[in-house]
Amino acid sequence: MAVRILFLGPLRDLAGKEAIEVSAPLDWSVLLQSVGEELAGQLQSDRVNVACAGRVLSDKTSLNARDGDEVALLPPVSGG
Amino acid sequence: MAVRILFLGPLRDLAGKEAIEVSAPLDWSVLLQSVGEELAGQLQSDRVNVACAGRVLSDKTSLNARDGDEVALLPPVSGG
Amino acid sequence: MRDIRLLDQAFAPESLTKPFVRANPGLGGYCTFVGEVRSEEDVEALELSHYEPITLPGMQGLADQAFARFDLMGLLMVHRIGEMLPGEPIVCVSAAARHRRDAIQAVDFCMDHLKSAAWFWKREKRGGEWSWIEPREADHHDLARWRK
Amino acid sequence: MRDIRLLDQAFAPESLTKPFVRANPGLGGYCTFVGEVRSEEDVEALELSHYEPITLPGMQGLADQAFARFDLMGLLMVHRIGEMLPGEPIVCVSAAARHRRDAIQAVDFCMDHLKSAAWFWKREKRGGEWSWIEPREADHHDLARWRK
Repeated sequence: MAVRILFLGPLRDLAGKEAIEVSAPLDWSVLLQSVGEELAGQLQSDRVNVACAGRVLSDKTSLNARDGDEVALLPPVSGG
Repeated sequence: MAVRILFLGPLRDLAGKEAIEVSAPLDWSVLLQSVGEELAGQLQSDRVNVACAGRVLSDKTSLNARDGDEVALLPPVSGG
Repeated sequence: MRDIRLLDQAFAPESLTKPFVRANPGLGGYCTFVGEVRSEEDVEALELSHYEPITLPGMQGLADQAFARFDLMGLLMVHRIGEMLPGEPIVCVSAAARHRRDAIQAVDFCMDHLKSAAWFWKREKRGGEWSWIEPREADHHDLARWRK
Repeated sequence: MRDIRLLDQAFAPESLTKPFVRANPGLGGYCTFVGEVRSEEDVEALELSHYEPITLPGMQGLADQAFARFDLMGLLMVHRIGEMLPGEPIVCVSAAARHRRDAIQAVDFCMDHLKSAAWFWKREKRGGEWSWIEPREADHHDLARWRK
Protein backbone atom coordinates (compact mmCIF):
# COMPACT_ATOMS: atom_id res chain seq x y z
CA MET A 1 0.00 0.00 0.00
CA ALA A 2 1.00 3.58 -0.50
CA VAL A 3 -0.49 7.07 -0.39
CA ARG A 4 -2.58 8.22 -3.32
CA ILE A 5 -2.38 11.93 -4.18
CA LEU A 6 -5.50 13.01 -6.01
CA PHE A 7 -5.74 16.18 -8.11
CA LEU A 8 -9.11 17.90 -8.32
CA GLY A 9 -10.63 20.48 -10.65
CA PRO A 10 -8.12 22.72 -12.43
CA LEU A 11 -5.22 21.13 -10.52
CA ARG A 12 -5.88 17.94 -12.47
CA ASP A 13 -5.22 19.79 -15.73
CA LEU A 14 -2.05 21.22 -14.24
CA ALA A 15 -0.88 17.79 -13.07
CA GLY A 16 -1.78 16.22 -16.40
CA LYS A 17 -3.11 13.22 -14.52
CA GLU A 18 -5.79 12.27 -12.03
CA ALA A 19 -3.57 10.92 -9.29
CA ILE A 20 -0.11 9.70 -8.36
CA GLU A 21 0.96 7.13 -5.83
CA VAL A 22 3.80 7.75 -3.46
CA SER A 23 5.15 5.71 -0.60
CA ALA A 24 3.94 6.31 2.94
CA PRO A 25 4.33 8.21 5.22
CA LEU A 26 3.68 11.51 3.46
CA ASP A 27 4.15 14.84 5.20
CA TRP A 28 3.86 18.40 3.87
CA SER A 29 7.44 18.74 2.64
CA VAL A 30 7.40 15.36 0.90
CA LEU A 31 4.05 16.31 -0.67
CA LEU A 32 5.57 19.50 -2.09
CA GLN A 33 8.48 17.52 -3.52
CA SER A 34 6.21 14.84 -4.98
CA VAL A 35 3.91 17.04 -7.07
CA GLY A 36 6.37 19.07 -9.14
CA GLU A 37 7.29 22.71 -8.96
CA GLU A 38 4.18 24.26 -10.46
CA LEU A 39 1.72 22.36 -8.28
CA ALA A 40 3.91 22.94 -5.22
CA GLY A 41 3.58 26.66 -5.90
CA GLN A 42 -0.21 26.37 -6.10
CA LEU A 43 -0.30 24.27 -2.95
CA GLN A 44 1.37 27.02 -0.98
CA SER A 45 -1.49 29.39 -1.77
CA ASP A 46 -4.06 29.88 0.99
CA ARG A 47 -6.77 29.20 -1.57
CA VAL A 48 -5.75 25.57 -2.07
CA ASN A 49 -6.86 23.09 0.58
CA VAL A 50 -5.70 19.58 1.35
CA ALA A 51 -7.87 16.71 2.48
CA CYS A 52 -6.44 13.57 4.00
CA ALA A 53 -8.50 10.41 4.47
CA GLY A 54 -11.74 12.28 3.76
CA ARG A 55 -11.12 15.28 6.04
CA VAL A 56 -10.10 18.76 5.01
CA LEU A 57 -7.07 19.77 7.07
CA SER A 58 -7.37 23.03 8.98
CA ASP A 59 -3.57 23.26 8.82
CA LYS A 60 -2.38 21.53 5.68
CA THR A 61 1.28 21.77 6.73
CA SER A 62 0.46 19.31 9.52
CA LEU A 63 -0.26 16.63 6.90
CA ASN A 64 0.72 13.15 8.01
CA ALA A 65 -0.68 10.58 5.59
CA ARG A 66 -0.23 6.88 6.24
CA ASP A 67 -0.36 3.75 4.17
CA GLY A 68 -3.66 3.57 2.31
CA ASP A 69 -4.66 7.20 2.85
CA GLU A 70 -5.89 9.32 0.00
CA VAL A 71 -4.58 12.88 -0.05
CA ALA A 72 -6.71 15.22 -2.17
CA LEU A 73 -5.54 18.61 -3.42
CA LEU A 74 -8.55 20.93 -3.47
CA PRO A 75 -8.37 24.09 -5.57
CA PRO A 76 -10.72 27.03 -4.84
CA VAL A 77 -14.34 26.10 -5.49
CA SER A 78 -16.12 27.83 -8.37
CA GLY A 79 -18.70 30.47 -7.60
CA GLY A 80 -20.33 30.10 -10.99
CA MET B 1 -77.36 58.93 -7.01
CA ALA B 2 -75.62 59.23 -3.66
CA VAL B 3 -72.39 58.25 -1.92
CA ARG B 4 -72.00 54.69 -0.72
CA ILE B 5 -69.98 54.20 2.46
CA LEU B 6 -68.52 50.69 2.56
CA PHE B 7 -67.26 49.03 5.75
CA LEU B 8 -64.42 46.53 5.41
CA GLY B 9 -63.01 43.78 7.61
CA PRO B 10 -63.64 44.24 11.33
CA LEU B 11 -65.30 47.63 10.73
CA ARG B 12 -68.14 45.78 9.03
CA ASP B 13 -68.84 43.87 12.25
CA LEU B 14 -68.74 47.15 14.15
CA ALA B 15 -71.14 48.81 11.71
CA GLY B 16 -73.43 45.79 11.73
CA LYS B 17 -73.91 46.24 7.99
CA GLU B 18 -71.93 46.17 4.79
CA ALA B 19 -72.63 49.70 3.60
CA ILE B 20 -74.79 52.75 4.01
CA GLU B 21 -75.86 55.34 1.47
CA VAL B 22 -75.70 59.04 2.21
CA SER B 23 -76.35 62.04 0.04
CA ALA B 24 -73.53 63.76 -1.84
CA PRO B 25 -71.30 65.62 -1.38
CA LEU B 26 -69.54 63.90 1.53
CA ASP B 27 -66.60 65.49 3.31
CA TRP B 28 -64.66 64.33 6.37
CA SER B 29 -66.90 65.93 9.00
CA VAL B 30 -70.08 64.65 7.38
CA LEU B 31 -68.50 61.19 7.15
CA LEU B 32 -67.77 61.22 10.91
CA GLN B 33 -71.39 62.23 11.62
CA SER B 34 -72.77 59.60 9.24
CA VAL B 35 -71.15 56.51 10.69
CA GLY B 36 -72.04 56.72 14.37
CA GLU B 37 -69.91 57.46 17.37
CA GLU B 38 -67.98 54.20 17.66
CA LEU B 39 -66.93 54.09 14.01
CA ALA B 40 -66.13 57.80 14.06
CA GLY B 41 -63.70 57.06 16.90
CA GLN B 42 -62.06 54.29 14.88
CA LEU B 43 -61.88 56.51 11.81
CA GLN B 44 -59.84 59.07 13.70
CA SER B 45 -57.11 56.50 14.35
CA ASP B 46 -54.06 56.70 12.07
CA ARG B 47 -54.40 52.99 11.44
CA VAL B 48 -57.71 53.33 9.59
CA ASN B 49 -57.53 54.47 5.97
CA VAL B 50 -60.19 55.84 3.66
CA ALA B 51 -60.47 55.14 -0.05
CA CYS B 52 -62.63 57.23 -2.31
CA ALA B 53 -63.50 56.16 -5.86
CA GLY B 54 -60.90 53.38 -5.79
CA ARG B 55 -58.01 55.46 -4.41
CA VAL B 56 -56.63 55.40 -0.89
CA LEU B 57 -56.46 58.99 0.36
CA SER B 58 -53.08 60.15 1.65
CA ASP B 59 -54.97 62.69 3.79
CA LYS B 60 -58.37 61.27 4.67
CA THR B 61 -59.57 64.58 6.15
CA SER B 62 -59.45 66.00 2.62
CA LEU B 63 -62.26 63.63 1.60
CA ASN B 64 -64.59 65.11 -0.96
CA ALA B 65 -66.88 62.42 -2.35
CA ARG B 66 -69.33 63.20 -5.11
CA ASP B 67 -72.47 61.63 -6.42
CA GLY B 68 -71.82 57.98 -7.32
CA ASP B 69 -68.52 57.67 -5.47
CA GLU B 70 -67.86 54.76 -3.18
CA VAL B 71 -66.09 55.63 0.07
CA ALA B 72 -64.44 52.61 1.70
CA LEU B 73 -63.31 52.52 5.32
CA LEU B 74 -60.18 50.38 5.51
CA PRO B 75 -59.11 49.00 8.89
CA PRO B 76 -55.51 47.88 9.49
CA VAL B 77 -54.59 44.90 7.31
CA SER B 78 -53.90 41.59 9.07
CA GLY B 79 -50.37 40.36 9.32
CA GLY B 80 -51.43 36.77 10.03
CA MET C 1 -43.37 37.89 -17.70
CA ARG C 2 -45.75 39.11 -15.05
CA ASP C 3 -48.70 37.18 -13.63
CA ILE C 4 -50.58 38.85 -10.76
CA ARG C 5 -53.88 37.32 -9.63
CA LEU C 6 -56.47 36.99 -6.92
CA LEU C 7 -58.04 33.53 -6.78
CA ASP C 8 -61.28 32.69 -5.01
CA GLN C 9 -60.82 28.93 -5.30
CA ALA C 10 -58.21 26.48 -3.98
CA PHE C 11 -55.19 26.16 -6.27
CA ALA C 12 -52.16 23.91 -6.77
CA PRO C 13 -49.04 26.13 -6.78
CA GLU C 14 -47.22 23.90 -9.32
CA SER C 15 -50.01 24.44 -11.82
CA LEU C 16 -49.04 28.14 -11.80
CA THR C 17 -45.28 27.97 -11.29
CA LYS C 18 -44.53 25.41 -14.01
CA PRO C 19 -45.94 27.52 -16.87
CA PHE C 20 -44.43 30.63 -15.25
CA VAL C 21 -40.93 29.15 -15.29
CA ARG C 22 -41.32 27.96 -18.87
CA ALA C 23 -42.38 31.50 -19.85
CA ASN C 24 -38.98 32.87 -18.75
CA PRO C 25 -36.43 31.06 -20.94
CA GLY C 26 -32.78 31.86 -20.29
CA LEU C 27 -33.25 32.44 -16.56
CA GLY C 28 -30.44 31.66 -14.12
CA GLY C 29 -32.76 30.66 -11.31
CA TYR C 30 -36.16 31.02 -9.77
CA CYS C 31 -37.36 31.26 -6.23
CA THR C 32 -40.86 30.38 -5.10
CA PHE C 33 -42.56 30.85 -1.77
CA VAL C 34 -45.86 29.19 -0.94
CA GLY C 35 -47.71 30.07 2.25
CA GLU C 36 -50.37 27.71 3.56
CA VAL C 37 -53.06 27.95 6.19
CA ARG C 38 -51.27 26.51 9.19
CA SER C 39 -52.98 23.61 10.88
CA GLU C 40 -53.25 24.80 14.44
CA GLU C 41 -55.34 23.18 17.09
CA ASP C 42 -58.95 24.18 16.74
CA VAL C 43 -58.56 26.48 13.72
CA GLU C 44 -61.34 25.33 11.41
CA ALA C 45 -61.07 27.87 8.62
CA LEU C 46 -59.48 31.13 7.55
CA GLU C 47 -61.23 33.83 5.55
CA LEU C 48 -59.51 36.55 3.59
CA SER C 49 -61.50 39.54 2.47
CA HIS C 50 -60.29 42.23 0.12
CA TYR C 51 -61.58 45.37 -1.58
CA GLU C 52 -61.71 44.85 -5.30
CA PRO C 53 -60.89 48.44 -6.43
CA ILE C 54 -57.60 48.61 -4.52
CA THR C 55 -56.37 45.11 -3.67
CA LEU C 56 -55.32 43.92 -7.13
CA PRO C 57 -54.03 47.36 -8.23
CA GLY C 58 -52.03 47.39 -4.98
CA MET C 59 -50.45 44.04 -5.91
CA GLN C 60 -49.63 45.39 -9.38
CA GLY C 61 -47.98 48.40 -7.73
CA LEU C 62 -45.98 46.04 -5.51
CA ALA C 63 -44.86 44.13 -8.61
CA ASP C 64 -43.75 47.45 -10.18
CA GLN C 65 -41.65 48.16 -7.09
CA ALA C 66 -40.10 44.67 -7.21
CA PHE C 67 -39.19 45.07 -10.90
CA ALA C 68 -37.69 48.51 -10.17
CA ARG C 69 -35.66 47.23 -7.24
CA PHE C 70 -34.39 43.85 -8.46
CA ASP C 71 -33.10 42.57 -11.79
CA LEU C 72 -36.04 40.29 -12.58
CA MET C 73 -37.13 38.44 -15.68
CA GLY C 74 -40.53 37.47 -14.35
CA LEU C 75 -42.76 37.69 -11.31
CA LEU C 76 -45.76 35.58 -10.35
CA MET C 77 -47.87 36.76 -7.42
CA VAL C 78 -51.05 34.90 -6.60
CA HIS C 79 -53.17 35.44 -3.51
CA ARG C 80 -56.24 33.58 -2.35
CA ILE C 81 -59.35 35.34 -1.16
CA GLY C 82 -62.44 33.81 0.44
CA GLU C 83 -62.66 30.92 2.87
CA MET C 84 -59.83 28.43 3.15
CA LEU C 85 -59.16 25.26 5.09
CA PRO C 86 -55.98 24.38 7.01
CA GLY C 87 -53.32 23.08 4.60
CA GLU C 88 -54.59 25.07 1.63
CA PRO C 89 -52.22 27.51 -0.09
CA ILE C 90 -52.94 31.20 0.66
CA VAL C 91 -50.19 32.82 -1.37
CA CYS C 92 -47.64 31.90 -4.01
CA VAL C 93 -44.89 34.26 -5.15
CA SER C 94 -42.30 33.19 -7.70
CA ALA C 95 -39.50 35.30 -9.17
CA ALA C 96 -37.30 34.39 -12.12
CA ALA C 97 -33.98 36.17 -12.60
CA ARG C 98 -30.56 35.87 -14.15
CA HIS C 99 -28.94 35.80 -10.70
CA ARG C 100 -30.11 33.95 -7.65
CA ARG C 101 -30.11 36.79 -5.12
CA ASP C 102 -32.45 38.95 -7.20
CA ALA C 103 -34.93 36.07 -7.32
CA ILE C 104 -34.66 35.27 -3.60
CA GLN C 105 -34.78 38.90 -2.47
CA ALA C 106 -37.73 39.74 -4.71
CA VAL C 107 -39.72 36.93 -3.09
CA ASP C 108 -38.72 38.11 0.39
CA PHE C 109 -39.67 41.70 -0.51
CA CYS C 110 -43.06 40.79 -2.02
CA MET C 111 -43.96 38.50 0.88
CA ASP C 112 -43.15 41.15 3.50
CA HIS C 113 -45.35 43.62 1.66
CA LEU C 114 -48.18 41.17 1.04
CA LYS C 115 -48.20 40.38 4.76
CA SER C 116 -48.23 43.94 6.08
CA ALA C 117 -49.04 46.37 3.33
CA ALA C 118 -51.52 44.64 1.04
CA TRP C 119 -55.25 45.19 1.36
CA PHE C 120 -56.38 41.93 2.89
CA TRP C 121 -58.28 41.33 6.09
CA LYS C 122 -58.10 37.96 7.75
CA ARG C 123 -60.30 36.23 10.23
CA GLU C 124 -60.21 32.73 11.56
CA LYS C 125 -62.83 30.35 12.83
CA ARG C 126 -62.24 28.48 16.07
CA GLY C 127 -64.97 26.52 17.78
CA GLY C 128 -67.49 27.83 15.29
CA GLU C 129 -66.67 31.49 16.10
CA TRP C 130 -65.01 33.90 13.68
CA SER C 131 -62.47 36.40 14.97
CA TRP C 132 -60.35 38.99 13.15
CA ILE C 133 -56.60 38.63 13.09
CA GLU C 134 -54.64 41.64 14.25
CA PRO C 135 -51.42 42.76 12.56
CA ARG C 136 -48.31 41.13 14.02
CA GLU C 137 -45.44 43.28 15.28
CA ALA C 138 -42.90 40.96 13.62
CA ASP C 139 -44.49 41.60 10.23
CA HIS C 140 -44.11 45.36 10.59
CA HIS C 141 -40.51 44.86 11.59
CA ASP C 142 -39.91 42.69 8.50
CA LEU C 143 -41.47 45.35 6.29
CA ALA C 144 -39.37 48.14 7.79
CA ARG C 145 -36.19 46.41 6.60
CA TRP C 146 -36.93 47.51 3.03
CA ARG C 147 -37.18 51.21 3.90
CA LYS C 148 -33.52 51.52 4.89
CA MET D 1 -37.50 15.90 7.14
CA ARG D 2 -34.08 16.16 5.56
CA ASP D 3 -33.21 15.12 2.03
CA ILE D 4 -29.65 15.89 0.89
CA ARG D 5 -28.45 14.42 -2.40
CA LEU D 6 -25.98 14.56 -5.25
CA LEU D 7 -27.49 13.56 -8.58
CA ASP D 8 -25.52 12.59 -11.66
CA GLN D 9 -28.52 12.71 -14.01
CA ALA D 10 -30.89 15.47 -15.08
CA PHE D 11 -33.82 15.93 -12.70
CA ALA D 12 -37.19 17.67 -12.56
CA PRO D 13 -37.29 19.83 -9.40
CA GLU D 14 -41.04 19.26 -8.87
CA SER D 15 -40.46 15.52 -8.67
CA LEU D 16 -38.39 16.21 -5.54
CA THR D 17 -40.20 19.19 -4.03
CA LYS D 18 -43.71 17.74 -4.18
CA PRO D 19 -42.95 14.72 -2.00
CA PHE D 20 -40.77 16.93 0.22
CA VAL D 21 -43.62 19.34 0.93
CA ARG D 22 -46.03 16.47 1.59
CA ALA D 23 -43.51 15.06 4.08
CA ASN D 24 -43.79 18.20 6.25
CA PRO D 25 -47.44 18.39 7.28
CA GLY D 26 -48.44 21.41 9.36
CA LEU D 27 -45.94 23.77 7.74
CA GLY D 28 -46.73 27.47 7.42
CA GLY D 29 -44.83 27.89 4.19
CA TYR D 30 -42.03 26.63 2.00
CA CYS D 31 -39.48 28.36 -0.14
CA THR D 32 -37.73 26.72 -3.07
CA PHE D 33 -34.85 27.94 -5.18
CA VAL D 34 -33.88 26.24 -8.43
CA GLY D 35 -30.71 27.25 -10.26
CA GLU D 36 -30.34 26.34 -13.92
CA VAL D 37 -27.46 26.35 -16.37
CA ARG D 38 -27.86 29.78 -17.96
CA SER D 39 -28.14 29.80 -21.72
CA GLU D 40 -25.40 32.20 -22.70
CA GLU D 41 -24.13 32.66 -26.19
CA ASP D 42 -21.75 29.87 -27.12
CA VAL D 43 -21.90 27.97 -23.81
CA GLU D 44 -22.40 24.38 -24.91
CA ALA D 45 -22.16 22.56 -21.60
CA LEU D 46 -21.27 22.88 -17.94
CA GLU D 47 -19.48 20.23 -15.91
CA LEU D 48 -19.45 20.00 -12.16
CA SER D 49 -16.91 17.81 -10.47
CA HIS D 50 -16.84 16.96 -6.79
CA TYR D 51 -14.86 14.84 -4.36
CA GLU D 52 -17.01 12.07 -3.00
CA PRO D 53 -15.51 11.82 0.52
CA ILE D 54 -16.12 15.48 1.39
CA THR D 55 -18.76 16.96 -0.93
CA LEU D 56 -21.86 15.20 0.40
CA PRO D 57 -20.69 15.29 4.06
CA GLY D 58 -20.07 19.02 3.51
CA MET D 59 -23.67 19.46 2.36
CA GLN D 60 -24.89 17.54 5.40
CA GLY D 61 -22.84 19.86 7.59
CA LEU D 62 -24.40 22.85 5.84
CA ALA D 63 -27.86 21.41 6.52
CA ASP D 64 -26.91 21.04 10.21
CA GLN D 65 -25.97 24.73 10.29
CA ALA D 66 -29.25 25.72 8.62
CA PHE D 67 -31.28 23.69 11.14
CA ALA D 68 -29.32 25.26 13.99
CA ARG D 69 -29.78 28.78 12.69
CA PHE D 70 -33.40 28.78 11.48
CA ASP D 71 -36.61 27.29 12.81
CA LEU D 72 -37.07 24.68 10.08
CA MET D 73 -39.35 21.70 9.70
CA GLY D 74 -37.60 20.30 6.66
CA LEU D 75 -34.77 20.92 4.24
CA LEU D 76 -34.20 19.53 0.76
CA MET D 77 -30.82 20.17 -0.87
CA VAL D 78 -30.07 18.56 -4.20
CA HIS D 79 -27.04 19.31 -6.34
CA ARG D 80 -26.17 18.00 -9.78
CA ILE D 81 -22.75 16.70 -10.64
CA GLY D 82 -21.41 15.71 -14.06
CA GLU D 83 -22.08 17.29 -17.42
CA MET D 84 -25.15 19.48 -17.94
CA LEU D 85 -26.73 21.33 -20.82
CA PRO D 86 -28.04 24.92 -20.79
CA GLY D 87 -31.50 25.04 -19.22
CA GLU D 88 -30.94 22.01 -16.99
CA PRO D 89 -31.33 22.42 -13.22
CA ILE D 90 -28.04 22.46 -11.29
CA VAL D 91 -29.33 22.92 -7.79
CA CYS D 92 -32.61 22.79 -5.88
CA VAL D 93 -32.97 23.88 -2.27
CA SER D 94 -36.32 23.85 -0.51
CA ALA D 95 -37.03 24.74 3.10
CA ALA D 96 -40.28 24.15 4.98
CA ALA D 97 -40.99 26.12 8.15
CA ARG D 98 -43.74 27.35 10.40
CA HIS D 99 -42.91 30.97 9.50
CA ARG D 100 -42.05 32.38 6.11
CA ARG D 101 -38.85 34.19 6.93
CA ASP D 102 -37.18 31.06 8.32
CA ALA D 103 -37.94 29.25 5.07
CA ILE D 104 -36.78 32.11 2.83
CA GLN D 105 -33.64 32.84 4.83
CA ALA D 106 -32.64 29.18 5.05
CA VAL D 107 -32.76 28.95 1.24
CA ASP D 108 -30.71 32.15 0.91
CA PHE D 109 -28.18 30.83 3.46
CA CYS D 110 -27.82 27.41 1.83
CA MET D 111 -27.49 28.86 -1.67
CA ASP D 112 -24.76 31.31 -0.62
CA HIS D 113 -22.83 28.46 0.96
CA LEU D 114 -23.37 26.04 -1.93
CA LYS D 115 -22.06 28.71 -4.29
CA SER D 116 -18.90 29.63 -2.39
CA ALA D 117 -18.16 27.11 0.27
CA ALA D 118 -19.24 23.72 -1.10
CA TRP D 119 -16.77 21.35 -2.73
CA PHE D 120 -17.67 21.67 -6.37
CA TRP D 121 -15.52 22.64 -9.30
CA LYS D 122 -17.14 23.98 -12.44
CA ARG D 123 -15.96 24.22 -15.97
CA GLU D 124 -17.77 25.25 -19.09
CA LYS D 125 -17.43 24.35 -22.73
CA ARG D 126 -17.41 27.09 -25.33
CA GLY D 127 -16.50 26.45 -28.94
CA GLY D 128 -15.53 22.90 -28.06
CA GLU D 129 -13.03 24.04 -25.40
CA TRP D 130 -13.40 23.46 -21.66
CA SER D 131 -12.34 26.14 -19.23
CA TRP D 132 -12.53 26.31 -15.44
CA ILE D 133 -14.77 28.88 -13.78
CA GLU D 134 -13.10 31.06 -11.18
CA PRO D 135 -14.84 32.07 -7.96
CA ARG D 136 -16.83 35.32 -8.27
CA GLU D 137 -16.21 38.20 -5.90
CA ALA D 138 -19.96 38.76 -5.50
CA ASP D 139 -20.38 35.21 -4.21
CA HIS D 140 -17.77 35.74 -1.49
CA HIS D 141 -19.48 38.95 -0.53
CA ASP D 142 -22.85 37.13 -0.30
CA LEU D 143 -21.31 34.47 1.90
CA ALA D 144 -19.69 36.99 4.23
CA ARG D 145 -23.14 38.37 5.17
CA TRP D 146 -23.77 35.29 7.32
CA ARG D 147 -20.63 35.73 9.40
CA LYS D 148 -21.82 38.96 11.01
